[in-house]
Amino acid sequence: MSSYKIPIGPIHVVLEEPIYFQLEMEGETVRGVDIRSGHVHRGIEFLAMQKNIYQNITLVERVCSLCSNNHPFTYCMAMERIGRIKIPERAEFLRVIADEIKRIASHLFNTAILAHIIGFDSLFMLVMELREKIQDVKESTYGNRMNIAANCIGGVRYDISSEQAGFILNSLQAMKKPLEEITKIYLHNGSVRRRIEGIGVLTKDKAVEYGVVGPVARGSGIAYDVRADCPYAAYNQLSFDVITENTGDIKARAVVRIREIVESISLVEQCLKALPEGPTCLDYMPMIPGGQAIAKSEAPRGELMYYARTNGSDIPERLKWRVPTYPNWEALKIMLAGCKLADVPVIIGSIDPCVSCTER
Amino acid sequence: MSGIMGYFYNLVVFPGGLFALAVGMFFAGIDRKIYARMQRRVGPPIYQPIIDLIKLMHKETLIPRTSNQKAFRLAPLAGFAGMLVLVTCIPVPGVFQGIGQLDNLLLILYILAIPAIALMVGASSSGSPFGAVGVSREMVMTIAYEVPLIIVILTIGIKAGNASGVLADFSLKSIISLQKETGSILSDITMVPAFIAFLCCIPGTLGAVPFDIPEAETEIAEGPILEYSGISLGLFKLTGWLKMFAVSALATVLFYPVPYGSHWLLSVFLFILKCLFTILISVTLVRATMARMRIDQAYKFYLRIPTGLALLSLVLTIFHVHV
Amino acid sequence: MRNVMKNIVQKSPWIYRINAGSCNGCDVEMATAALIPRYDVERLGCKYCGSPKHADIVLISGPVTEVVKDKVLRVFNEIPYPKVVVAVGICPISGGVFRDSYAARNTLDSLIQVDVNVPGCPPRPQAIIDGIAKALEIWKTML
Amino acid sequence: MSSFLKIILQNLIKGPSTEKYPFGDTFEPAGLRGKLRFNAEACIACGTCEHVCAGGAIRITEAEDCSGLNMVIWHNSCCYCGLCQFFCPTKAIRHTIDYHTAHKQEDKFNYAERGFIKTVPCSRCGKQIVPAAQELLEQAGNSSDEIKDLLSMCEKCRQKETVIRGALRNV
Amino acid sequence: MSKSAVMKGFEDKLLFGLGNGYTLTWETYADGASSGWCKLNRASDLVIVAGYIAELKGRVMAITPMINEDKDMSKCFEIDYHFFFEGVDLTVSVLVPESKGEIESITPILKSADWHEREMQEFYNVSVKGHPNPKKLLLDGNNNFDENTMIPLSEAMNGSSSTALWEKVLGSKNGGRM
Repeated sequence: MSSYKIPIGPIHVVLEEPIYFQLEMEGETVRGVDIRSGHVHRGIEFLAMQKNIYQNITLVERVCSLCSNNHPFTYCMAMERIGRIKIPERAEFLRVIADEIKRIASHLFNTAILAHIIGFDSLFMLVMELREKIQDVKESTYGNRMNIAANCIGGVRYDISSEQAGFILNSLQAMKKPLEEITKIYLHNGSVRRRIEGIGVLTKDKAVEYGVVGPVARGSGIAYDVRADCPYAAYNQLSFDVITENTGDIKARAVVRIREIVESISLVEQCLKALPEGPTCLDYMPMIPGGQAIAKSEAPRGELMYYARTNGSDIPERLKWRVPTYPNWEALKIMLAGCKLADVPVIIGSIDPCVSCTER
Repeated sequence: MSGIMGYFYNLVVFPGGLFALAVGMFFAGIDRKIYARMQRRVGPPIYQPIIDLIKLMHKETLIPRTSNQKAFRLAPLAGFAGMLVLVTCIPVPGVFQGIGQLDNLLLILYILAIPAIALMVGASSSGSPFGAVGVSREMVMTIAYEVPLIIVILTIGIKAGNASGVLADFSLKSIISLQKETGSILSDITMVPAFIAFLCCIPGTLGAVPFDIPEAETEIAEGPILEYSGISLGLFKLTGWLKMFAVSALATVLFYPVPYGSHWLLSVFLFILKCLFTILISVTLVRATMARMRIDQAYKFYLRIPTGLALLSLVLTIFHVHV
Repeated sequence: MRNVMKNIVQKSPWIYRINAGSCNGCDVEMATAALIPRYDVERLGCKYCGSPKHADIVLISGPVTEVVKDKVLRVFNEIPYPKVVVAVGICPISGGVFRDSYAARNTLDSLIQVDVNVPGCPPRPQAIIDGIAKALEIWKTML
Repeated sequence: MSSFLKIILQNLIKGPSTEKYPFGDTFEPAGLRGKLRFNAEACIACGTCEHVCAGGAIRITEAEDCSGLNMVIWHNSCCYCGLCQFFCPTKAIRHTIDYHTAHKQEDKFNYAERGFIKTVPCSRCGKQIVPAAQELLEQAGNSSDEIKDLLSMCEKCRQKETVIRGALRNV
Repeated sequence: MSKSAVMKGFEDKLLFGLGNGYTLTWETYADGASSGWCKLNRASDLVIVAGYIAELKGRVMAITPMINEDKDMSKCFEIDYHFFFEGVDLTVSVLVPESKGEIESITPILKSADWHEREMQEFYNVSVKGHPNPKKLLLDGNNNFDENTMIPLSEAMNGSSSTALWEKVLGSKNGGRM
């Protein structure tokens, strides 16, 4: 059979975002992959050096709207480290709540998209309907469905009243049963399993070699989670499990995500229970002295790292971040090798790629 | 009515042409509506296919520069014409007998392949790489579902032949008249596997999930019909709706043509009802509960389960008839 | 008769979305608005289509980055007339937070004719539905 | 397939969960960050909002006749992040829950919130100054006449006056 | 192994390998995280440090290039390598004179540096010697960009587009729509 080339993208229905793959095909089998990116390169790193530290809170939130909370969160953490600012304890908990709610939404979205890619629209809609619950929580607590704008340097910008806490708890409670149902479907439904089991395997060795992070790493049996390994905010006061699976295939990654949603729900519940009284942020506009710092957090897609350097003015000298998809991307080549054309979108979807994060 | 005028009437008004189109669109509308309801959506109105069609007629038709223009333009027409002939061949029990020798099952099976071939011709002339993948997939799919389909038809032919004293009788007329005497074929337990096999083939022929692999939206962006727009796309849609009617009508005629009403109107009503039932269980329900298969999986599936079931029926029938 | 036709036709807008370098926010919201049961634009006759050649209404999000610009234009030119363009989110409209970047030097309306703007970051699905409704009004006049 | 049949059946029985919108009501939480509203009365023209706005959606410019300041918030560049509202000392700028932002292209550049911050002459030297808003005084928790008096002056006159008052008190 | 032991062990290694060719400070934050800041006097020593990181099964988290000035106030690239091993962050910074604009690749030692080095090469025009796959990463095959994006444009930026748009907004008072 002669080989031929198939372009996927850059503007393609299956890809949420523009990215260009050139697949070298032999029949239905993929023989080679050429990834060309840069379509979402918006020069944000450059912009961050033009805008002041307050504007950057908003700017970095727009790096990617799916993990949008983690960017300002980590950025603020880096700035606070430079300024040696201790944020109020209530704010630490509120940050965790915002982060976990975002994580739930992001994981649900990826779970849904996986169903969409394998052509199971009813399941897609089932999961997306569930996601609407958490979207409503976001919208009523933070005011926006995607960019929740929870963080500021020195604390958080929102507060949770007891009614709101009740609403959040009720919504989360209502999610638990459907979530169980969905877990069962991904684990046992034959028609889903046929498309996700044993495909796109990334072994543990390869995962270590490529330095993958997040659910991709955890799906390959690496128990690395920034929240547990280098706790930040209020995570050291909360208890949760680091979910791992050992098979390293699409299913493993999907199951890791779904199980993490359950953990996240429990984290939010713990936070709301333990939420201390007090202010939510500093009562002045903080100035940041010159210095440099690194901050890390666990975004829905894995470890997110920020490096900031300031010079005492309110425009940062350098701001650099490394998003979780960045190391995961290269590992795609291992997963895609020798798979079928129909598996390509599923495998790409399974690493939960965030092109806009990667290309900035 | 008889002669040329009669044929013309059959082709354009009933049971082909307008009637088939109306019923096909109605089925498509119902299918979309029920599908939506299964997902807790309101869904489009039932008459949505008609609106879509009218809209497509108003749209500009773009023809890709790299395409083989003639083949690209003619392919949808050829598919539509083939389908039109096909629906004319299928009798409506109690109302329409079918035209002469044209009600032969084997002939129908041949014509059924025309839209698929037209689609392949159109897609491969479009010059798009997705089209090319779509074509190869469509080919595999056609081969896959034809196997059990042929066995099912053979089984029914043998059964009908037994009644009229020949080895196999593929005339739909005799199949209907057989069932009129002995009751629906489905009431014979040995034919249930064949029926299930036939139901499995329906989504394959119609290109519905889980067998919409040649047009997989999320993989190859609607593949073969990717480059079509405007009225050409409309023709493909029309062909699809006619096919929907034809396949379900075929299932009805083969497996449960009886009972039909005493009045022709009642007969038509019952007929449509049975067809609708076929579509609902074989297309709507299946596509709401399953994920798309991969082409190799679909191929294996067809060569295992429906073929196996059909063979089972065939063996049982031969055993029943000759031993 | 023509008016009747127009009224009929406007009930079948097929939607195609182009991501011109968006941060996912608007994109996800467009997908949400178009596909999920809660908003279900299919009840308005809308359908998401996979090929630009089938589209009537184009939703474009993202700040039209330099790399994606030519590709967006190419896909856009493949959409048959009549077509209506809806710019979703502030990025295609004014550049938004990315306005001064070297990688996003154009607003969408400097490249193609835009008909409806739906600012927001991202706009709610309801707002996107509003935008589609506005686009339909314009589409009707084009028929 | 079989496990999903149950869900499908449940869905059929429960009926559609689609909202009526755009023909009816929809979920509109109170905390929604919609279009910005500007209250010129409360504004003290400190410029913080303009400074923190990442989208560059806020411009405060001097009016041509020098009678005040023009405040323009362009919705088409606003990223609805809420930083201006968060940092505004008098809450003169705030989000409404109005999210109906769709508009036609003709209105693109008109689609803005405008306000006019009137300046008043300094009670001493007559230089145009932005008067202190009531909200600011309330926040400071002090609205004695003495302070109010000071607020009607420009920066320089205020300094002078304070020095004089201090001197008087010492006497 | 405890964090402090890891830090100590690494310091010993550095001292042994580089002698006095480096400075290293550790910083610990309120939440227990610790970062190391290391400056190398010679850019060529970086490969040695990368080797140590590889021995510790660490990885490259990011590489931050930036424009800076060296001791003689001449323009140079400061390249910060952010490593992560055994729960410790370490930033190793080297200076590369702008005139030279070249650095040894560490991708053969640490695979996770691959994309970062390519990106640096693309945006800052620092050529990476010995990179196994030195293709452009983000702006490949696109002629809307110049050779080295970050530098010339950051100097040439004047925000012209925003001014043009704003003139229209400010000019359209007649609409009266709020």
